[in-house]
Order: sequence, then C-alpha cells, then structure tokens
Amino acid sequence: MPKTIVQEFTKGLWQELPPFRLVLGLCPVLGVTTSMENGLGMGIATTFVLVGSNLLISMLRSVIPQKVRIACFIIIIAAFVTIVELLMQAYTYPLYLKLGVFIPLIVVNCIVLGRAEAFAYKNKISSSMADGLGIGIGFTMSLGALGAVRELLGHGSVTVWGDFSYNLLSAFPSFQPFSFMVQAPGAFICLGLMLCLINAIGD
Amino acid sequence: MNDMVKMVVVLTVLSSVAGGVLAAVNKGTASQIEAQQLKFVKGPAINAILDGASNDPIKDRIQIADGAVERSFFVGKFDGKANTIAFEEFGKGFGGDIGVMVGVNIDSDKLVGAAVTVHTETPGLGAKAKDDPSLVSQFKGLPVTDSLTVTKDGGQINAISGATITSRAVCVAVTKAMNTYQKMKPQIQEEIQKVGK
Amino acid sequence: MHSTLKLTVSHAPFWHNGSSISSKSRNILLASLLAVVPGCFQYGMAAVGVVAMSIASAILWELLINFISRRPISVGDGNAALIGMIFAMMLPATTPWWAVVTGTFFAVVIGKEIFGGIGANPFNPAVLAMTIVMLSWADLFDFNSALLNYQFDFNAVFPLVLSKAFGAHAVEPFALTDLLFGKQIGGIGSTYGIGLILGGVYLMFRGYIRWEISVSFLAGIFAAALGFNILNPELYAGPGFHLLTGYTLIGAFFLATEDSSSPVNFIPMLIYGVLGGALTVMIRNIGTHIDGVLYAVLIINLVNPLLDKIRPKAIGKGV
Amino acid sequence: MGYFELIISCIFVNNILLAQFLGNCPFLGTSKKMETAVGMGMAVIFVLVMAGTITWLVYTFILVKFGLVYLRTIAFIVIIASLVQFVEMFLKKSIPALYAGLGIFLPLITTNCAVMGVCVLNIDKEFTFLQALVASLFYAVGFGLALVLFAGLRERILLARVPRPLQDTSIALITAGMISLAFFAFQGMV
Amino acid sequence: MVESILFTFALGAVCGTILSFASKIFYVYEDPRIAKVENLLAGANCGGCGFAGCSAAAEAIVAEEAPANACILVGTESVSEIAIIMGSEAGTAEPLKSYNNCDGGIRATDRFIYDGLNTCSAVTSFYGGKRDCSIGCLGFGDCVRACGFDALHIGSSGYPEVDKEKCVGCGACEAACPKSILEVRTVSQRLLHLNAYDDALAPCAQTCPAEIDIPRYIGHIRKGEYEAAVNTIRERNPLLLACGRVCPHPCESYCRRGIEDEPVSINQLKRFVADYEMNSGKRIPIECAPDTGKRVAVIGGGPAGLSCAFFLRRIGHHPEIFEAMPKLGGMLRYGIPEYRLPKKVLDWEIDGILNLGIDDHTNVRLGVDFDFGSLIASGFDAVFFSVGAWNDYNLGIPGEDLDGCFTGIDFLAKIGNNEKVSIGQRVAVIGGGNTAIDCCRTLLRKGVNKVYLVYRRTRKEMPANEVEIVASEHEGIEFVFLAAPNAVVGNEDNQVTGLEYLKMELGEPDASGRRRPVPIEGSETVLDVDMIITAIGQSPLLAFRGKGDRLDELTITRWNTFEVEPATCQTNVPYIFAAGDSATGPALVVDAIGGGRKAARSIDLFLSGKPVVAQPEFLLNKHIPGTIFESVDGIVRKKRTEMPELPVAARINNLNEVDLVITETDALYESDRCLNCCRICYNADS
Repeated sequence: MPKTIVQEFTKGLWQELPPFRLVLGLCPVLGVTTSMENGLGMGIATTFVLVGSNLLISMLRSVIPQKVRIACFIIIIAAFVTIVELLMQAYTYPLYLKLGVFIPLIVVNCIVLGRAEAFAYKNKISSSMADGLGIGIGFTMSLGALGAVRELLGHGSVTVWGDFSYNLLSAFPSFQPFSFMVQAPGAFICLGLMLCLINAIGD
Repeated sequence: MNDMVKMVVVLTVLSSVAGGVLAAVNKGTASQIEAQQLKFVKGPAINAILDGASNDPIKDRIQIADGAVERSFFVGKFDGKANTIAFEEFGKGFGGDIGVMVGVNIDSDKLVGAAVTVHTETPGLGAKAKDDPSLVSQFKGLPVTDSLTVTKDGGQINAISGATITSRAVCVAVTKAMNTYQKMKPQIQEEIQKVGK
Repeated sequence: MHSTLKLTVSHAPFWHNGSSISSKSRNILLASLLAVVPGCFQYGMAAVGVVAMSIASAILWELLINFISRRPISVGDGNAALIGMIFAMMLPATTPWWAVVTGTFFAVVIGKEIFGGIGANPFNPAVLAMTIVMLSWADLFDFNSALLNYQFDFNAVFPLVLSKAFGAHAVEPFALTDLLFGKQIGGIGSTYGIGLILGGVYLMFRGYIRWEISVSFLAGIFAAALGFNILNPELYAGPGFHLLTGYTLIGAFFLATEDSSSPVNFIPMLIYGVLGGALTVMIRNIGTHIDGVLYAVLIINLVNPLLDKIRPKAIGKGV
Repeated sequence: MGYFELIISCIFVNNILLAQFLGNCPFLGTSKKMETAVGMGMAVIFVLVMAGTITWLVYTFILVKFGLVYLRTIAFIVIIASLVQFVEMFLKKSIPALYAGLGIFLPLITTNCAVMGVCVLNIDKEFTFLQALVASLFYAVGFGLALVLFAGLRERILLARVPRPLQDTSIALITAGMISLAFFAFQGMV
Repeated sequence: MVESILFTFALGAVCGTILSFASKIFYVYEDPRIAKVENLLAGANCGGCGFAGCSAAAEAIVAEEAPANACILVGTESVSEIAIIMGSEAGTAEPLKSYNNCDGGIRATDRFIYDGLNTCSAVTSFYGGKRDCSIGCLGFGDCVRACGFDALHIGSSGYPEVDKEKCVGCGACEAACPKSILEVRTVSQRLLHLNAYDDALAPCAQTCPAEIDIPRYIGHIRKGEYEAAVNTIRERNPLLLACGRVCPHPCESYCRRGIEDEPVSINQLKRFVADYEMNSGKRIPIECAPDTGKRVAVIGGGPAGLSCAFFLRRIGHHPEIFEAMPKLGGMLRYGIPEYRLPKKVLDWEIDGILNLGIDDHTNVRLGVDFDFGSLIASGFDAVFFSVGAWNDYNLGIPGEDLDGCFTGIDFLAKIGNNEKVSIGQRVAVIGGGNTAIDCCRTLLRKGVNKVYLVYRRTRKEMPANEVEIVASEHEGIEFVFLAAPNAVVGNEDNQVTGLEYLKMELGEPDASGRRRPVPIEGSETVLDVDMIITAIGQSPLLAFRGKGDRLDELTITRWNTFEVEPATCQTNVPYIFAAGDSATGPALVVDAIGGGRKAARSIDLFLSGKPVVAQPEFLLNKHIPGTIFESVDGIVRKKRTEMPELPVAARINNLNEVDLVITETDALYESDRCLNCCRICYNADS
C-alpha cells in the first residue's frame, strides 16, 4: 500500500527512528554527542545531506545506470557533504571544529547511503524529500537527546548555542559531574542503555 | 561496450558537475572561512596573551615573509605603544601538531604569555594543555634566550601530569617561537612601526 | 589428544557435593574480613560506614533489578554482597555515600545483572565499577588528598604516586615489612597485605579461587617489575615494592580470580595471570594511571574468551 | 614521535573503534562470530593500507598542489569506493583463495567510516608518507584486534540470559563501552 | 574553478575507466544464477544461514553447498523460485544437521541442580571441569538459546533434542556447548566417521568391528523407538537382519554388565529391531545424499561388497555390484545354512539395499565373463574388491581325492545353491570352526545318521561360537577331540570308507597361548565313515589375476589375500580398494561389514580428490584405556534374557530357523539392563 507523504515523513520519527530502530550510522552518534549542541548540529548537517541527496537522486533516478548507481550516489552525497563542510566552516566555525572528522564522514554514514539506495532511487521526488526530512529529523532528535543526557550527567549542565541552558547544579548543589558519561566508554554504555529503553517502550 | 561508455560518461559528467558546484561554493565562502578561522582558532589565544591591548590585534596584524612562508604577527598596543607581538608556532604532539600562540614584548625581550591554539590530543589528558593554565602560565616572564624543556628532561617547566608528550610539544613550540623571534626581530621592529602610527 | 585422566568418570547417581554459590560467597566474604577488619581499625568508623553502605546498596540494587526484570530474587546467593564488599575494599574510607551508591549500581546492574546475572558477566563487576567512578571523580579517589585528614604514624603518601612522580629512590623509605602490615595508605581493604595473603591462601586451599591465577598474577608482577628495575633502577621500583603496594594483592586474590571473567583451563589461567601482572607493572611504570591493577584486570577479562579457546579437545566430538 | 609510539598509539591508545568511534556499524555487524570477525579484520587491514597510502598521495601531490583541498571528501570517497571494487574484482580473478577468505567482506568496507576516517586523519595529523602508511596499517590492526576481542565476548554473551530489551545491539554497545574502558589501560604509554 | 572541474572530471573518468576495464580484464565467469539467487534472498546479511552474508549464501546455493531453503528470512515462494533457478527441488544439497551425542544417565540431572547457576557456561566456569562427570551434558540449554531456528529443545529427559526438520546446520549450538556434546554434521560425514580414540565410546562400541553405536540403539529400544534404533544401526551396518542372526557378538564379551552379572544380550536386541522392521510390513526410508555422479565397481556381492555399496550409495555415489554366484549375499547365502539365516530373510535385506538404486550383475565372474580392462574402460572411477575367501584348504593327506570327500565351503555352497549332493550315512567333519559346525548341523538336517566332528585340539580351543557348539551338542553331534587325520581310507570303488587319525595329547603352550597338541605314537585309529568334509579354513581365490592388466601390480600377502593399508583398505593401486575376507583372511561377517564401510570412506576421499589417509586418532582393533573398568558398583543382579530356540525335535529334520526372536517385553527388559556406559555416566540400577 503506498504511503502518504505524511506517513513517509512520520515513519522516521518513530517506526524507523535512526539510529535506534535502524541500528545504523552509529559512528557520529557515539562520536559527537558529548554535548547536546554538537548532537543537534551533527543531526542538522546530516539532515541537510539526506534531504539534498534524496532529492537529487530521486530526480536523476532514470539517468543513473544500475551498475554504477552506488558510485553516483557516493559522488552526489560527497558533494553535499562538502557543501555542508564549507558552509559550516564559514558560518558555524566553532561547531565545525568540535565535530571535526565526523563532518566528512557523513559521506559514509550508512543511513544516508541506505536511504539513497533503498528509498530515493525507487521513489518519486516528493516522497523522497519527505522520507529524507523525516529520517533526518529523527536522527537529529536522537542525537540531541543522547547529547543532552550525556552533557547533563557529564558536565552538570546543558547549553545550546548560549540561548538555552540548564544547570543541574542549581537544583542539586552537591551534584558532582559524572564525567564518565562524556568519555568514550560512557558513549557506548549510554547509547546501549537508551537503546534498551527504546526497545522496552517499543515492546 | 555501449553500457560501459554510458557508465563512464555518467560518472564523469556527474563528478565534473560536482566539482564545478563545489568550486563555486568554495569560492563564495573562502574569505568568510578565513575570517572565522582567525576569530575562533587564534582569536581566543591572541586575546588571552594580549589582554588589555588598546587595539584589535587581529585587525592590526602584520605579514612578514619568512623564507617561503608568510607569517602573521598580531600586534598589541599597550599604553599607546605597539610593543608586543603574538605569533603562532607548532610543536609535534602525540596526535599531530600543537599550535602555540606566543606573545613577546619587543622592548624587554621577554615572553608575555603563551596559549595553545589547535591540538588534536587525546580528549581528557592532552587536551588539558589547552584548558589547564598551569602549563602555559609558567612561560610568562621568561627571557627569550633560553630553550625550554620539561623537568623530566632536565628543564624548568613542570609537565601536566599524564600529558608529558603534549607538554613537551608545547615547550618545543615555544622554543621554536623564540628562535623565530630572534631571527626575525629586525623585520618585526621595522614593520611594527607602521602599526604604531 | 587422548588423556586417560579425562576419561575417569564415575557412575550415577551423582549427589550434590554441598558446595553452592552462597557458601562460596560466604567464604570469600570471610576471607576478605581478614583485610577489611584491620582496615576499619586503621580508618575508623568512616571505613565501616563505607563498607556497610557498599554492601547494602549492592544488595538493594540487585533486589531492584530482580524486581524490574521479574526474575527470581537472587540476593540470597550472597554474590551481590560479595561484589559490594570487594568494591568497598578498594575505596578510600572517605568516599561519599553517593559515589558508593553509583559505584555499586555500575557493579551490580551494569556489570552483572544486564548480562543475565551471575556467571555471565564478561568483566569483573567490582573492577568495572571502580574504574568508572575513578574516571569520573578522580579527586575523590586520589588517596593522598582523600586521606589528608588522617593522622598516621607512618608516611601517609600513596606509595605509587611517589614512585610514579619521583622514581625508585623516593620509595626507598618504605620497608617491605611495613607495607606488608598495612603501614601505607590506600583502599579500606587493600592495604593490609598479610590479611589479604592469608585470606587468599585460605580461599586457594578451599578451592574457591584458582591458585593458578593468583600465583601467576603475582609472578607476572614480580617478573615485570624486576625487568623494569634492572633496566633502570633509578626510575623503576623493585618487585617487592610492586607486590605489596596499591591493589596488587587484592587484585591477585580477589579481582583477577572472579569466576565468570577468568579462564577455566590450566594454561589459559597461567597466561591470564602473567599477562595481568605484567600489564599492571607496565601501566604503573610507563602508563598514565597511578595504579595499573584495575585496568590490567579489565584487559585480561577482555582477552579471557580468546584464552579460553586454548582447551583440550573434548571427548564426544565425532561419531 | 617514533614509529614505535605511533604503532602503540594507533593500535591501543587511539584505537580507531573504541577511542575514535569510527567503523561502528561493521563492528557491531560482523562481531557476532569469531570467524567473520577475523575475516572482516583482515579485509580492513588489506584495504586500509592501500586506501590510506593512495589517498595520501593524491592529497599531497594533486589536491594540495592545485589548491583543491576542499575536494578532499569527494576525492577520497570516490577513490576508496573504486579501490574496494577494483580489489574485489582483482581478488576474485587472481587470488580466489584470498577472495573466499576476505573478499566477501569487501562490499561492507565501502561504507566503513574507519577507512574513510583514517584517510582523513592521516591528512589532518600531517603525517609523512611513511607515517601514513604505518598509521593506516596499525589503525587497521587495532580495528581487527578490537573486533576479535569483541567477538570473543559476544560469543559468550549470546549464551547469557540477557533481559529482552537489552538483547543484541543494546548489550553489544554496552560491552563495547566496557572494552573501550579497558583500552584506557594503554593511556599515556606513548 | 577550472582546476576543480578538471580534477573531478579526471577523477570520474579515471575511476570509471579503470573500473570498466577492470571488469573486463578481471572478468570471472560467474554463474549467472548467483546474481539471480542473490536477488531472491532477503539481503539482510544476517548470517542466519551460516554463510558470510547473502552473496556468499547465494554462491553456496549455486555451488550446491547449501539447499535452496538456506535463507531463513525468505518465504516458501522465494525458496521455490530459487529451486526453479537451480533446476532442482527445494533442498537437494545435503544439509548439515545437529546431533546430540549425550543423553546422559537417568539420574545425571540430579548433579546439576546448583542454586543460582542457570547457564551451561556459568556452570562450566564455576566448576571448571572439576566435577565428577567432566564430560557430559549440563542440561541448562545454552544450545537451545544459541539456536536461531527453534530447532533445539530440552526434551523430557533433560537433554537437548534436535528437531531435524528445523535444523539448518548453522553450528551455533555446537559452538555454544561448553562440553562439545553437540555436533553438526551431514549425514555423509556421520556415515563415514570411523571410531576414533577421542570419541566417547562405550566398551561394546569400541569392540564392534562394524562400530555400531550400541548404547544409542539400546537406548532407543528402551524408549520404544524401534525405528530410530534401526536407523542408528543402519548408520554402521546395513545387514542387521543377517548380523542379528549370525554375528558372534564380540561386543558382548566387553559388556560392562558382564562384570557384575551377565552381559546384555546386545545381538538379540539388534535382531529384535531388525525383525521388527521386517515384520512391520514396511521399510524404514533410508536417507541418501544427492548424487555425485561417480561410479564404483564392487567385485563380489558378499557382506563386505554389500556394505561398501550401501554406504557409497548413501553418500551419493553409484556403486555397481558384480557377483560370480547366481545371487548376492556371498558367504551369508552360500556359507551359512538356511536354519541359521533363512534365505527369505536375506533376500528381503538385500532387496532393501539394492532398492537404494544399486545395480547388480550376478553370474558374472571377473577374469571369465568380463575382464578388468573393460571394467575400467566402461568408466568406473574406483574398484572395490570383496571377493571373499572361497578356496578351502586341503589336509594334504593321502586319499583326499576319493569319492565322498568334500570341502566345507564347497559343500555348503552346493547345498545353499540347491545342487544335488550325494550324502552319506556316517560323516566325519574335520575342523573346529563355524564352517565345520555348519556342515555338521546341515548334514543332520539332511538325514545323516551319525555326524562326527573331528578336531585336533579340545573343545576349549574350538574357534566356533559357543552357542553353535552347544546347539550342535544338543542336536547329537559326536565330537572327536585330539584327533589328527592321518589318511582317508577308501575301497576299490574309490569310495570313502573311513578316516584314519592319530590321537593327540596336549603339550606345552605355543606362541598363541594354546597348548600345542602332540601326536601319540602308534595311536592310529580308523573312524568308520562314508563321507568326509574338510573344513579347516579358506583363502581367497584370486584366479582373475595374471591377465596382464593392472591387477597384476597388486601386492598379495603370503596368505593369498590383498595387501591393503589396514586403516584405509586401499591397495597399492590407488583406485583399487579391498576389504572383507579377501583382504583379512576368513573372519566374521561383521568384520567384513566394518571393512566395507571403511573402504567406502576411503573411496569417497579418493573420488573427491582428497588424500586417502586414515582418520586421525583412528581406533583400529584397540580399546581406549580407561573406559574398560575393573569393577562396576551399584548393579542389582538381573538375569539375562534367554534366547528362545526351536526344540531339537522340531528342528532336526528340517531347515527351519533354529534361533527365534525375543518378545517385545523381553526386549524392553533386556534393553533396560544396559548400563548406558556411553560417555557420560552409568545408568546403574537403583
């Protein structure tokens, strides 16, 4: 049964919520979520690439030959990633510095290539856009949530672009930041526990 | 064969177009990127070193050719006089180069400070070099003539515990900066007059 | 290879030999008291409080997770209490309550229960928890600052800090007999060397821990420390010092020997122990961390599945 | 920095998987069985050494020279993807035995962040050619080592009675975290 | 801008060109079916099939290493589509199946109720092999959890039971079992496995020349699973009806039950289930692996030939049997009299073997009706010789050529073939083996008045089966012990009238431990007989050699048998294999059956291009030390089931079968006497 555009969009928010439902694209999820800001930034960058590449691939799907489709997808995605990279350098340089190597690595993010291969190459432009946007927003939400949890526990406070901030220390003055959470092992364990939570809710 | 040609053509055209688009974007953003780099990478370090300067050191930078490379010196005016410069040098850390911004007072030939600009060290340990003032604060006031090493190597600088290599790299960078300064002092003095005006 | 030993089977009916998890836990708890009681005398009521808090919270966490996962209540086997006890043995007496509770959460819940309970944990739960809390609140577990308010009749500096920062000559004042009798600062139950040794020997004789692991762990420490010492006697302290300071003894008898994260066959046990010992000294001498035991135990836990692959071929393969 | 330190750092201290978070998808995907883990590890070593050096050469001698560094991402990914496909075809034809052992894992490598990541890191850290070669090799060895150790643990965890919501990926991630913690042991050793 | 476009243009062009040329240069012919199959697979790379990803699975399917239904995710629709691509039926490749080696003792579970531990690996790590039973199943079901296909369950006995239908052979259970109790093998691998030193074998199974897993089939009988018992026996022995009747059951001498009371009547149980199948009116289907297209000539249709052909067929090869006699069966048919093994029974059994798709050619004799060269020319890939030992030894005494003198096998074969033989009234049969006894008992049934059995040692030394000796005593045969024939006495019509023999006495024991008979000077005695049958042993008849073909290269031992590598049955000509009496000299039927299977294994190795080597840790005529106990405690003495037989009066005048089958009640009782000393623990009585 063909889905409506709204359905294509919303499925990315829960049913196929990356990275929890589709267990893909874990590297940035683990690597950049030391703070909520980083997570959201990474998510938005990925969303941009997802939507852009989905759009272009969907447009060009009749032109791209089956045999070199992966190569073509990669070129298109890489182009979008480079654009994001340059734009971020130009306008959000501190964020770019924090995300570092993970920005060029969007190009090998399984989610992006996976959507291109599994969805955009087979569907028309509007649903591809909706799909890309939905998955991208889901991804951004997940990263933001993970980043928020890690930042809150690890630093005792959450700050997003200076505008929004919450300090745990004001509520619990004796709280000592649990810095394990912002280190590498904490990333894995925190993601594992969140995945467990999502599974438990899903059941 | 036809198939092959089509494959090659599609790939080539697609990558050429991508190349073109990217070149355009790059061109459009290049100046903005440079400004951002100065502002966010070197800016904090420069401002820390030249704290209290009456001018904007980033704006008042001077370019001097050092062999093949062009070096930027950021000039700070204190008491209305352009007598302090800050410039960057690099030392090999564990994960790559560590950039250290070094400030020198031209009149007294003494270090006014040092600050880490870029590093790719292990988070949590090597990164302390940037955030932990205990290392860089030791440089303040040292005469530029010495070469600096960490205590473990028989020198005078106390390394950050657990980050000896990083500390060593910072020392190397500062020592290099001092050599550069001594080598280029005449040119600097010449150029700095222009700023002073 | 065929071995007649393996084929010595006896016939049914088989009876329970009376040993059980609870008796095992009881015995290890008993053995640990040999080190914990002197520790409590040294550090006073605060130490008793930390131990009690640790054991109690470990049991509560286990109860809670039993309840949440709707599994039979398993605190009766004493394993949670044991984890709490071993965790407490490593803590300084000044550890605040919330650090203890967080630690036992990581030990019991993350370290053990989520893997399916006893026998399934890949890493030693107490070590895991200790590493995590140490990583998070390093200043709480820096023995020098943590135990600053205590007055001792001996040199109240954590020996390993001295050896790390100032080389071998700095630790010369420490007499080995003093170290053996607990005249050093450290965790509540990890400084009284003679008590740990007696407890360990008791457990080895009763068969609750494998002597192969403990002995090879100590041998690994000895050999590696000796090697470093010969290489540069100025910088690296001798084997006697390494054997009696930090978590060495508790590591050899209580940490490395944990059942489900250690190998079951002879040769793997030897490799496991020696590797752990050698890594400990390496971390102490050239690594970042002050004491290497915790990380060394984690690393050998990690290679344990690979070591376990070295095993005699089982009878019954084929046909 | 000497090569010995570089090697230790690449394998243990800055392990590509556990410290840099690169290559997690195949890490979780191919570590269920020891044999697949070994095969994947070998394939990554094989490809990474080639990709690491070729991208380094292209970057240094073409991109830098012509001022095209911003094309790094697109150049690298195209090179890696083509290389992987080329190697796959080459092995299949010329060394079928090797193909059977590690060739089947090659398609998984194209989208392996670890390969792309190491190529980018080689550039970012301004390695010399030899350093890039050594770093690529030993980052890959570190990847393989982590994979094999992880597979050893996962084979055991498979048998444990893990609570339902934690099963599979969730518990695997938590275990990976513990391995990552254990690898802290090597901190400061270089 | 220009550089950028140029660079990406070049990059795209170079990569595109290299790849498209590479795809030509490194083009490997790949079965187009692989791509088609791969498209039909789920594409999830889940590894559930046991292969590394879907493309590997597709290759395996096309290479027929995996069945069409290998993928666990796709539905039946895709499976049948794959089957259509493959031009096969779904699931033709021989699947791997899991198999539980351990069903423990009845009370073994009691040992494992420890509080708190709930997985096998936990128990292993806690008790680290320091338990009394260091080998057996722990029963906590790690294997069950490891199985992704729901094919394993802990059965009512507390041990894992494999659902053969659901098992895909992924090996997860094998890997999961800390005790290595489970194994995953194809049927072929199991059929061809020879007992090895590191197998867990009961003493009886170590002793059986056919290597039957005796405790297992007795276990099946105990549970009333007679078909399973038949299948277990058929994994090792295709001639269970015949063996159940004629096997001298060396296994029973090693039965541990025999230490305390009497050995389990193992052979009777085998006969019981074999007869159960025959009398049930239907044949239990026998699994065969998919065809390999290799052909093997089997020269000689006796037990060794039939066994070899049976196993070759079951693993997918095409044996053809060439038999010199009019019917298959060899010594079973022509050497064993009707009253021991009815021809009807033998026919039923041989039919079952031939029904698997084995061609047979009877009445064709190698060297006479066809020669070896033509055999090879007609495309056989290997040759198996099982020509038996049909050449009777002569006594070498004067008068052996007189009328009324016969040799044992020759005589039995003539009777078996319903040829006319003039039979005397008083007959002397010389020899102490089974052939001699068979001759005696056959003669009785042919109406002979008086039968003497002349043997040069005493009853104790007679090599014949004890039951046979006892039965012949009941039937009234007169034994003349310590008598060495000296000459045959005849009359002028060249007719035998008597046998002159020397009386003997026992002297010092010889090398074999038997006391050597020494003739007593001047004790010549004449036995008044009109017919003499010499049954003192046989050797193979190798008259087909010497025709100038490769058979002449074969090494022949001084006993006139083929010289073969004992562990592989291979001769010095690589594609010729031999087993049975023609390789070992006269031996038991069950030896020939075991030899046939051993040869089938070697032939399979040879045909698949692998080196023909002995199985590692091969257990050849040896016992594993440590499994043969001095004492067994805890046994409540129970009598062994008596074998029913026809009363002497009812059997002496006809060729009716003498030994009868035991009842089901007795079979169940007897199977319960088995201690199940498989590998785990004894099933001692409470």
